[in-house]
Amino acid sequence: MLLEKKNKKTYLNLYKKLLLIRIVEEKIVSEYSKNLMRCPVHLSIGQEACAVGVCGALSLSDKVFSTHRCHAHYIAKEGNIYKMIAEIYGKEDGCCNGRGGSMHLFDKTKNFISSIPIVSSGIPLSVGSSLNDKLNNKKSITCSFFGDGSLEEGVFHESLNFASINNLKNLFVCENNLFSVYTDIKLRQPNRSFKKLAEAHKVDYYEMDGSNAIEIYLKVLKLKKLIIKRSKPLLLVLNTFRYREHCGPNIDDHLGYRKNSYIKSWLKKDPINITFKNLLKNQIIDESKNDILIENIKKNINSIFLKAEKAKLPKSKDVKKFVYQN
Amino acid sequence: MLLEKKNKKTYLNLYKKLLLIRIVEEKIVSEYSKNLMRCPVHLSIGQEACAVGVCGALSLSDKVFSTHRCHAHYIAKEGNIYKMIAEIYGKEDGCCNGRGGSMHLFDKTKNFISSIPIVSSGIPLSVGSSLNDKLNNKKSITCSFFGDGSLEEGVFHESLNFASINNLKNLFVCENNLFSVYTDIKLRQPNRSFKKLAEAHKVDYYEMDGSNAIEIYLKVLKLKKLIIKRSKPLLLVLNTFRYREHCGPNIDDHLGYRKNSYIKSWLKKDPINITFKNLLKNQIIDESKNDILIENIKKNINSIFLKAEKAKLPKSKDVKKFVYQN
Amino acid sequence: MKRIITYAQAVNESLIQSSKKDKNIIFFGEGIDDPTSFFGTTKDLGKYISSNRLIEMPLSENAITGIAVGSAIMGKKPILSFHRVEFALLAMEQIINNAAKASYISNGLHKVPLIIRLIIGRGWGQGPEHSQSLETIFSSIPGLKVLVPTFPNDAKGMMNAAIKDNNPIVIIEHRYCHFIKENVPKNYFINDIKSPKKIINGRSITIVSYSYMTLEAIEAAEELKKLNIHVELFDLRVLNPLNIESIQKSVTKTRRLLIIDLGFKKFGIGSEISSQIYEKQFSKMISPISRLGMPDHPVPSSRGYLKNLYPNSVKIIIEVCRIFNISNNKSKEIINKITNLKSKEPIDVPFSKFKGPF
Amino acid sequence: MKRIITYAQAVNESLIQSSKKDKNIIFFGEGIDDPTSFFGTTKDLGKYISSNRLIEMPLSENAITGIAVGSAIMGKKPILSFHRVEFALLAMEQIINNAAKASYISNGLHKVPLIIRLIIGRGWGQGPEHSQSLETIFSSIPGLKVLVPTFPNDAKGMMNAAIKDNNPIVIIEHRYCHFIKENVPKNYFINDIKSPKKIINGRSITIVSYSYMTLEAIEAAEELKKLNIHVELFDLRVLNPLNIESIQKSVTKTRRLLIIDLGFKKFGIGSEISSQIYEKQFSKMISPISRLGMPDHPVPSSRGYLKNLYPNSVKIIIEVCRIFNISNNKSKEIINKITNLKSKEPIDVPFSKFKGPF
Ligand SMILES: Cc1ncc(C[n+]2csc(CCOP(=O)(O)OP(=O)(O)O)c2C)c(N)n1
Ligand SMILES: Cc1ncc(C[n+]2csc(CCOP(=O)(O)OP(=O)(O)O)c2C)c(N)n1
Ligand SMILES: [Mg+2]
Ligand SMILES: [Mg+2]
Repeated sequence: MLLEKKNKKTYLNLYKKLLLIRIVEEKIVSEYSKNLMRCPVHLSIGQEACAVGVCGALSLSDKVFSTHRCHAHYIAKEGNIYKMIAEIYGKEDGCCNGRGGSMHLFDKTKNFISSIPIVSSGIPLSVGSSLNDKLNNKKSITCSFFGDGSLEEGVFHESLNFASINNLKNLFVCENNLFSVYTDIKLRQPNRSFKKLAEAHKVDYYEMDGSNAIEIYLKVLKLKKLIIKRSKPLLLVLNTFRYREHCGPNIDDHLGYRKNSYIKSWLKKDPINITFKNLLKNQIIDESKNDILIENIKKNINSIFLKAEKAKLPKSKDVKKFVYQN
Repeated sequence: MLLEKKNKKTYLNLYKKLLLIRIVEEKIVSEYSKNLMRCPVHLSIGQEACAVGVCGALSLSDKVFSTHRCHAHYIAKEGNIYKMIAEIYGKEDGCCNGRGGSMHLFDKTKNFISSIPIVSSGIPLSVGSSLNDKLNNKKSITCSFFGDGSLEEGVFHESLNFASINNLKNLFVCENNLFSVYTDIKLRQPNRSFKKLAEAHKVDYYEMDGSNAIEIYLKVLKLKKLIIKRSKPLLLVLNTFRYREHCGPNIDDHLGYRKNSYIKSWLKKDPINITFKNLLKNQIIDESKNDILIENIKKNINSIFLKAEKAKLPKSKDVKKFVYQN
Repeated sequence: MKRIITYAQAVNESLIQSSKKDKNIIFFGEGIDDPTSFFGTTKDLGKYISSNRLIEMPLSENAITGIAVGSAIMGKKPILSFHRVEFALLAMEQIINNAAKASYISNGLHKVPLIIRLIIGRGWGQGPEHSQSLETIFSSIPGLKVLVPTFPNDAKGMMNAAIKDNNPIVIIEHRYCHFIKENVPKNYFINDIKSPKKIINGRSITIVSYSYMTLEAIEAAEELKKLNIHVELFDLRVLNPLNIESIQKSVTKTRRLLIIDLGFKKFGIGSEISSQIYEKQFSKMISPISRLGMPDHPVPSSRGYLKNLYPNSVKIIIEVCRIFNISNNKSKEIINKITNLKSKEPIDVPFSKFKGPF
Repeated sequence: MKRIITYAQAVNESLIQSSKKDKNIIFFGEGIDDPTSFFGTTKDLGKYISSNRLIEMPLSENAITGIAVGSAIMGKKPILSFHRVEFALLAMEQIINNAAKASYISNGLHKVPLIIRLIIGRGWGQGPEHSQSLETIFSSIPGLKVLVPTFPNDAKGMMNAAIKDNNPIVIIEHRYCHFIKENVPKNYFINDIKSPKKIINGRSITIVSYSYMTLEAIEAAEELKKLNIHVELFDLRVLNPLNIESIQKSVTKTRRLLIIDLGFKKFGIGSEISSQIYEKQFSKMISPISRLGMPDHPVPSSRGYLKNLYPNSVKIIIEVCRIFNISNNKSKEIINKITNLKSKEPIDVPFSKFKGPF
């Protein structure tokens, strides 16, 4: 892939974000067994390019909604990492002050509005956001991420129908990792192109491999323009692969629910690797710079984890606050 | 339309059913203002051919589910008419012993299983029925009727998805009268072929005009075979027209929510008329026989109404029965 | 100057006045702009506000509720109307998880200024799936406010207050209440949405009721005077958060309490109020707290079944007489009179001439 | 011979034995056949029954519930499992309208022999949308039965009974209960699903609790003996239809009552029981009925917030001491002891070594 030199910095930034997500999540993996992060974690390792490519193409004013598997999206939309880690540690400094745990990440200052752990439940919220933009004559778009499982929920269809008839600027991003927990999509959906789902609601459609962040980024730049120009929602399916168990830090492939050949073929396409090689080939990075980059990120992340680990737990007396707004 | 003479009796029967439905419903119209049928009524006048054509092609062992607008389906599946009218009068002899009113008609002896007045809520029930048939290795199919509004409910999609992956023998019949109450489908759904909805779930599809009962009957005979042979669900859309207000006995076109030209074009295609002319042309019926037929049905229906009107109201002491089964 | 309007008109007036004031108010409904305009309550909105603020709702109750929640989080004030409580059952996940908890989970950073109007069907054979009120379900969810205005003045004033509030609010309107008439100021005004309202002063017994049941209670209270029983009647108005301070105070005086649920008696609002009163004033009570409410089964369509089903003024009188140990002899007259009166009205309409829509 | 198994194993045994007996039993679940097999409760089913009776459920909770209702009406006995109560919120319309009312509306001609298993999450930072129990919501619907087995023996015996029953039954299983161990007969047996069970005889005070709260109540009862307070403890077992006869009887003796809700105290099961007891035995009570339960807000994820959140044995002891006016001096010792004991266990797991799945 030939990369334009003038956008060097952008590409490098995408790569940095990929690294950042991977390093944060691998740190979660290595720390999790200490039992100090006492909440479920749904890691995005293997799926980083989707988050990075898509969010890279968004502006600050574009809104993002996510799901139970929200770490990568949060980081890619530049959510505050300390607040994220503190949240996972259940600390007062967390983005939800420890109220949500890993499945409820949000950072309003970055327009990363909400992560909702009930499958598909965040999708209509994202349509509400784009409805407001329409009513307020705003150019920005709203992006919601979700998994292949979401496609089975009725509310997904209802939301697309509404976005379609109201000409809303929604980018619906499905990260298709073929599985809902341990269950193969073959057992959950008929064998048809996802395009048919979009067509059912007269929603635009695009599908691509979810491993190459730069490719995704370049595509989404265009798709975003299309969404704004046509003032129509679009469904983007990114085919991807989850490295670790559905929930938790471990690799669970010994359970045999995914075929070995399938696993192997995906491991060859590691999103970090792909983008690294790409940059290397285009002389945007070299090995030694890369080592330094990784080292720096790791240092930074380690200190964030340390700080979060040491931060205070929320006070139990605060537990009754904000049930209602004044 | 050329009709095969050997099926004369069948065609005549279809016509009789059309008449029966129309006469019953017009009798409801004329009696309703007496305020003795004290429940909402959703009349099918204008849409009779859908019910008659589809149910005509079903066997007794095929199951049917319906909606708030269930009169025609109930009669077409040979539900007991006295029990229907008694139900609408709120009488003890009603098919629900007066518990349901006009929106809950059912006749188990005819495998007319249930009418559910919450939009789309009966669709998954019908999928449960076909699931049982599959588990029990039964050849019969399950048909569910619903309106164009149903297509907007998430549960419609969820149900089609499930029926599709499980290869269930469901005939999903959408009677598309273009309106949900006063609201045009244009304000509720994007302008795309309904076929796209079926394709989204890899469900077979057929669409046709809903005015000609014999045409529908012949088509559904074939579709039913297809469903059984392929062991796959099918969505059939029948385009049709409701003569009267959404709920109640009146004509409400003075309100102007439907275009005059639209109304006129449909009134030209009256389903009773079409079939009558068809039979006339094929010499299966003549004017005088027709008059006698109508006269007889009317007499019969009048006496049914009279009996229902005179029947007893349910006893209030029975109101607590059957909350639970023993 | 008196200006007598119906409850439905009062709601309508609130919606028009509020939405003229606040450009962030938007409306969602199935047939939001149609000729029946939610029983007249959304009538003519389109004349006063721009049509893009009237958002037609496809038959997608779950998504639309979620869309309204999202819109509220992002700064609008959506007002969502359902023709029947039952249709909202499709949206319980959005209501209970997203609407009710967004403020809490975000530690107050998100707010959901959303109104969900639920209309309770009754009469004309609505049947089991068009006549449920289910108010306990909504009231049991922390984070939701639940309002049940009874009278036109409150229909307007509480709606206005709810619209200014920053929380998700379920407003339950009884179809029969839509026809109540009352003097309602024309100008914009706000009523409290925090507490019950004492509507009759009395010393003999405290009665708590809400929504349509308050009308029946008033009728009963009138008659009971003849037996020298002076009811202190509270219109509850707010089911969640439940605030029973004034009721407590009243009970300290009357030492007797009857609560009338609009919905099921079992697991009803009355059971919570009764429990709370006892917790605080057990020793004050001179007779057990009574509850009336819907029996433990669905409401069938036929009027044949309805004879003794809904609580009404007759039942209230009978219950109060039981509490006061009043002999049949003494109470017979007024019970007969009012039973007679009631029996002349059809059992299944809000008033004799009622013809729908339902 | 004793055979100690866990609650999860007991459920599993019931499902296997019942489905071998009755060919009409079918199973629906998301990942019905996956390696975690609903926390072990559906483990190995595929070894005993044909695989087409294990029906994989796409992420379509509403439709699948409706499909199960349809299948039940047409003669099967579906058993539907949800990993969390919250997921069933998507299916409330099917549960409340179709499952609960089909028998009633059809005047008994339809039956819906359906089991809906709902598992309550707790611990390990589940957070506000994975830890609700919401049992009042289900219990308030006539036509549904609601069971809350606490112990392995009941987990098996009540499940077997539920499976033989001809009504839609919601079975609420608490994740913490899944780990309780008990002697459970290997053979097929049926336990009553009509009434509470007295599990401790006593004379001083009646305590009613259910599901996981019963464990806490047992712990409290043990300690209270040391203060010469003899608790009569009932495990409620069945929330709907609510049958409190035996509790009434007990209260006639103890004249004191404490009810512990698993879910919210407000609008909880306790408020209904309290109201009913007072209605029948007002004059018997020598002190006000007490209720414990979850506070009026969501359950946050962080253990920092949990310190005083869930009712537990300590709170029960404190409340009982309050009821008996026991001086701090007297109660201090046992309260300290048990508080100490509790504080050594992590606050957010069922037992120290617990590692999930959650
Ligand atoms: C409505 C609902 N049903 C079930 C669950 C349990 N659950 C959590 S994540 C998940 C898998 C979802 O799969 P997918 O949408 O493909 O996302 P992925 O985990 O693969 O990223 C499930 C079933 C849930 N949270 N919400
Ligand atoms: C879930 C739900 N939402 C709303 C309603 C109110 N309602 C009853 S019938 C109807 C119109 C449905 O339109 P359609 O499905 O096209 O059927 P038609 O009346 O045209 O036959 C509506 C909105 C309902 N019964 N259920
Ligand atoms: Mg997936
Ligand atoms: Mg229609």
